Amino acid sequence: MTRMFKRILIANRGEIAVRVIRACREMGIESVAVFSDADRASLHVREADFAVHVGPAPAAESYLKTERIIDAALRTGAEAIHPGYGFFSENANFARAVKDAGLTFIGPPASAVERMGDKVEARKLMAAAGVPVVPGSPGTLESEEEVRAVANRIGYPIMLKAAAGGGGKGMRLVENDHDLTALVRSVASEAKSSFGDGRFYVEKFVPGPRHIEVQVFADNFGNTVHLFERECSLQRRHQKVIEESPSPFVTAAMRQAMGEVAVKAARAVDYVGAGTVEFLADENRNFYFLEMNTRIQVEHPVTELVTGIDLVKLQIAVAAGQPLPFTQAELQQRGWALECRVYAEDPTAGFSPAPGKIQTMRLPDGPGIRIDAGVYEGAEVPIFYDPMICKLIAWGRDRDEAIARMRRALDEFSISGDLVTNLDFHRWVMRQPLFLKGEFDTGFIGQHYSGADGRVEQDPARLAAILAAAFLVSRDGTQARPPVASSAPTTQTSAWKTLGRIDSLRR
Amino acid sequence: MTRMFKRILIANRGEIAVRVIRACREMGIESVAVFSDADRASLHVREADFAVHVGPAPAAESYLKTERIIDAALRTGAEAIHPGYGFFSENANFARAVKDAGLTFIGPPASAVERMGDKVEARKLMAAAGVPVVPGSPGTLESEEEVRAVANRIGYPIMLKAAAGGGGKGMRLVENDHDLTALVRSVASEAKSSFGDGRFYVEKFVPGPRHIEVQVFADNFGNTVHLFERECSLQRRHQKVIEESPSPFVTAAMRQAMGEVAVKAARAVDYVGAGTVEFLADENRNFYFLEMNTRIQVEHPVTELVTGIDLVKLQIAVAAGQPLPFTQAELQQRGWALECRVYAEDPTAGFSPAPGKIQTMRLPDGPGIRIDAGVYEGAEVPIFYDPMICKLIAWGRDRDEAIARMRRALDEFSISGDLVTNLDFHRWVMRQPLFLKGEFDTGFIGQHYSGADGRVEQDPARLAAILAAAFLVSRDGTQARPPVASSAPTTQTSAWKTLGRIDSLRR
Amino acid sequence: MPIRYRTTLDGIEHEVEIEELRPRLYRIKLADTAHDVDVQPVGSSSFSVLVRDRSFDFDVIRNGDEMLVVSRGGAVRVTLVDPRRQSRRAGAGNHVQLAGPIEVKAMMPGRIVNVLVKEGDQVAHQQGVLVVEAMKMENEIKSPKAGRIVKVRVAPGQTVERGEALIIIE
Amino acid sequence: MPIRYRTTLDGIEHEVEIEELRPRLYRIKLADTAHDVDVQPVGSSSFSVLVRDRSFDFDVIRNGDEMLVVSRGGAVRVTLVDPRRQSRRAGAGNHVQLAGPIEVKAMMPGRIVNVLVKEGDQVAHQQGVLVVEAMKMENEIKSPKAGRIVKVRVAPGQTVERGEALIIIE
Repeated sequence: MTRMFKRILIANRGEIAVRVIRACREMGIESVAVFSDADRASLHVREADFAVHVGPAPAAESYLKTERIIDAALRTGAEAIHPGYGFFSENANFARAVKDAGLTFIGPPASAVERMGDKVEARKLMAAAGVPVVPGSPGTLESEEEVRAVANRIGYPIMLKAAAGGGGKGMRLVENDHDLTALVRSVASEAKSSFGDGRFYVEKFVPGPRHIEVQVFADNFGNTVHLFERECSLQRRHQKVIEESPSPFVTAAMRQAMGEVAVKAARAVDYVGAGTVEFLADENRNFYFLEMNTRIQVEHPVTELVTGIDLVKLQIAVAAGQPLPFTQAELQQRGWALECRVYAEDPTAGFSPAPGKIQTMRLPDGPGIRIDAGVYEGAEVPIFYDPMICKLIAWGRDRDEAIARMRRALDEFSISGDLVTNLDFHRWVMRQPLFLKGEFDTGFIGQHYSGADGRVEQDPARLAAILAAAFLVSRDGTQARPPVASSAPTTQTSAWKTLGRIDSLRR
Repeated sequence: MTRMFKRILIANRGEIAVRVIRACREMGIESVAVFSDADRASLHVREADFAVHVGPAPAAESYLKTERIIDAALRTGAEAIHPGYGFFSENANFARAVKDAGLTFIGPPASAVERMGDKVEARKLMAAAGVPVVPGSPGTLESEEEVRAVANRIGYPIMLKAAAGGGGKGMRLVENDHDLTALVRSVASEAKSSFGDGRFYVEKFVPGPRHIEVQVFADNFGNTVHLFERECSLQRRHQKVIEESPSPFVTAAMRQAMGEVAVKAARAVDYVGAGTVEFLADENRNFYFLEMNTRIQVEHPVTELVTGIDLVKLQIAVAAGQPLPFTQAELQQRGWALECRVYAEDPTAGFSPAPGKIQTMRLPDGPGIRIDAGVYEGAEVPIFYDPMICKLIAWGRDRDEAIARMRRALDEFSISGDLVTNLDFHRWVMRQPLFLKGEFDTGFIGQHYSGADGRVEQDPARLAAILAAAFLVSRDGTQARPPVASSAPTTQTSAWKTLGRIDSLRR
Repeated sequence: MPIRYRTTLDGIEHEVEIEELRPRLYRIKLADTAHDVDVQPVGSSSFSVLVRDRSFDFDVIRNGDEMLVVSRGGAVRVTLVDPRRQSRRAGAGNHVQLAGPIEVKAMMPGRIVNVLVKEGDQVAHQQGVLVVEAMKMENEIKSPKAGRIVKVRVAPGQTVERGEALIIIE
Repeated sequence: MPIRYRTTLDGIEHEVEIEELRPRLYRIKLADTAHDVDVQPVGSSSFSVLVRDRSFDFDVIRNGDEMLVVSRGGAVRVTLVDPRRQSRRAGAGNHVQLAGPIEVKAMMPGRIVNVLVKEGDQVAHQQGVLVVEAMKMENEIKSPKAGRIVKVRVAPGQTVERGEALIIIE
């Protein structure tokens, strides 16, 4: 039996920091939180056994200060650092600095992070390892002519992608030769200005693609397994917002093929720990390597619910030198799980962030419902970071039951205060016939969501609503509040947002 | 496909009413709550689609008024009535009245309720069906001489049990012939005064028994299955307080044998719906039929978590005439689940009820945690009913993980106000070496729990505690509060209780 | 004694008469039909409401006379105006707050990516005026009213703090 | 300016000196050692407290000078007395409220199952005096102090309401 860590520092914040703290507590390991000025009262600080201040609110001056994070670990006697997702999670330099300080980085080796971090190199490497990649340029391109040559070979439409891009940035769709000149110039300049790396490459455009990923796990003894797929096609602003496992699109044969390919991809970079191999799938169920995320994903709970494996505890165990406690054959999917990411954002205003203070919050619970939250009632969703409130996860014996439970849980979920949430958006998705049939691709939200609620009230509800309003008026007096002008809206705010904000002002 | 109900009335309150409402909502069925004067603001009223007032606070004048419950169902157009547990759940007359009103009773046929309701008849019936029963009298006894004859046949110690008893009442342990006369007289008189039925019977006393039960389910088409066992030996005041599934005591062979016997028991009374066959097991893993509960049990969630089956939704589906959607062979146990019943009661004062208003409540969540609650922050736990606050349920891949998660969740759980909870008691159990080893019987709590907390604070925690106290004093002023005398404690109250109560007075 | 309100429900006006029969029980008359309604507060701005056996659970978010009433079924916008008060506020319509010069302020810290207007420009209601990057996302800021740009206080590349005035529209 | 308190921590007395260095940062001296402590309110009676990098999350339940401070690790009982105030309250010890006649009251509605004492009996502290059945459970009610039973107001079989005086002990 290997020695387990006594204390772990979590170089992150929000729900993932709380998630890792919980894993530590269940393993009898003490947790060290770090926090910026904006996070003194945050849930991860409250829940951790230790907490160290690491700087001002902007992440670049606190959560992304390598030396401060490592100093905090050394000072509190932490033996290992868990990076969560985002921040330092895919930063090879940080992983090396942690190792150089005599600590354990809970993640893959720096070399694997690095090799998967460069998208063009990763493409080459995967193609060489026999992993299917989207047809395109073998490496980066420099000139319009090179691009045109590739385009003529693979055919339009094509995608121009910045080598250092990601999250939907640094990408251009080129429909035909006519647009090529302008778009090459545009992507090259954006790549340079946004990422400081002007390189780009070309891939054939896959129409109506599904985004499907495979969870992999490897230990230090050469065991590499996959924990099946996650369906992540529901995206807004090129960011995932609802995930599920299994995918309603994946057949048993496709599942096995994707799993084998994902394991191959991980082995090709001598991977250790939790990782995710992302694929694009076309309508014919061809799938192509997109990228590998060398960290725990936001959407890991859906895999946990269908496999029964606690991925975060397993990350810690593997980092401490333990072998995987199961073989591929012992893993199985049971039932169906869905995750809704609940954000402080305004779906009726292009999903723009709308953080603020949570005045009241009633979380759902009961059968099949899990919540991974990073906030509490009375907490502030800070404006400086990703405005996630919590992840709402539902499990069912089959997809229909999982959706029914999610719908039920969303209806129970109430939150109010100086912020807007995307709960109504999730309620809308859970009632869409195409979603219920499992027929959607990455363009679904853009094509079908208009921001309108669409639900109609029954008559007694209207009466009751008037009464609730009248009760409030008669209890609190009929004084009119100050007009709205003093906080003139700067974007097209929803009524929710405006009212929420103003409501909070008078408390 | 059979026709599903459009609307169901739930003839209950608290967490089980909320649990049934959730099942209805997930099935697209409207729910009708009933409430007494004490429950107007209760969670089940808030969560239901309809709510009907049925009388004053005492259950006998509201929840137990057959005609009012049935009137409420007819008036709101409910087609079926779910009785929950307690109240009308094992009342054959109520089941008949429901049927006579043209409604469906979501539970077994009245005849099965009746045959299992009489303990002596049930014993006879089970013995005849080949179900092992504790050695004892074949039927009820009348005189001391009859008792002595049985005792001489089966040997001391013996248990005298009132035929109509239950929940630990109407039972006497007779260690030897010398005590027989007095104890026969005592149990006969208690049986008469408490249950209005002076009959009693004799069973051999099983020392250090385990209380293990098997969940069964049957449909209207002759399919009867079991969903494995629950371990319910942890009891205080002869009432279960912590349950788990599987049982750490049960071997695969014993599990199969118990399951088969339980199915046999259910078939013997032509059972339909969800039921539980309770067994006593001795240290040699002999098991004996104790009784059959002809309803859903409080502890049903542990079975749901290990089998993946939603028992309440299945009750509704079977009552609507659907067949069981699985066979015995398709059922399997996965992982381990534990349930802690969180009560408003004072463990340091003999677990006496200590209901009151919940001022603040922070519920745990995260991986493997489920909460079935009947209250919300700001709600009152009424003094008139069972003072359960919620059920905290943890799932893990194995027993160790389930316990670790339960311990973690208990540590996250905070509740304060004008009530006392048994959270500290659960925290204590989850750290007991014998419990961790699975070595306990129904006498465990009585033998090992002293009411002392036993946890020691570290030094920095003491400093921090002083500071938190000082902060509160400096913020709220140093005015001493009125002395305690005006609410003189009537039982040996814990500090928690006293402080909690007084604290609430000044708000 | 019943109180009369002029109520607007999802944009449609009604006369409503509300009478407290006894604590928490109200009689409400709407379009000549009376209903008895049981209102139970269950939190600072939460109410359990029973009407004809139907149970509703509402969070009410109030902005003066206007209220957003949120329930499981969705949200209803309700305006309640006491006619005796209304005369005093005559002319104070919904858009009064948008008359006169308005400062468009930053709702969160960010970086100005693009300024789409210049001083002197006429802009329409909801026309885009600025692009701000915040939290890795670009947000187009739209004009809250039709008017003329009288001042542009920011330039592309500049970082701004929450609440900072960006543009003034007259 | 530091404030001195006499503090009792789980029954042991200490002198403690507390100084606010700046909002939410306190210096605390206990047994001649000083510690800087960061206190952040996170709810009406909840606090996040950092001491030497350790993080604690407390709910504080206050009863005058006495506080029950509850955290993940367990509960600590803290008494804080300002010595300048203490002289005024001299003699007001912990048990003052139990002097004189005390009414033992019903904590919940129930039925009297048994009365274990009669008028004139001497009872010890914590001696059982009554058995009450409430919510299907029998509860033995114990004497809150040593004394003499001056009045028994109930008899077996009688039902009682919450708050009803059952017995008076002198």
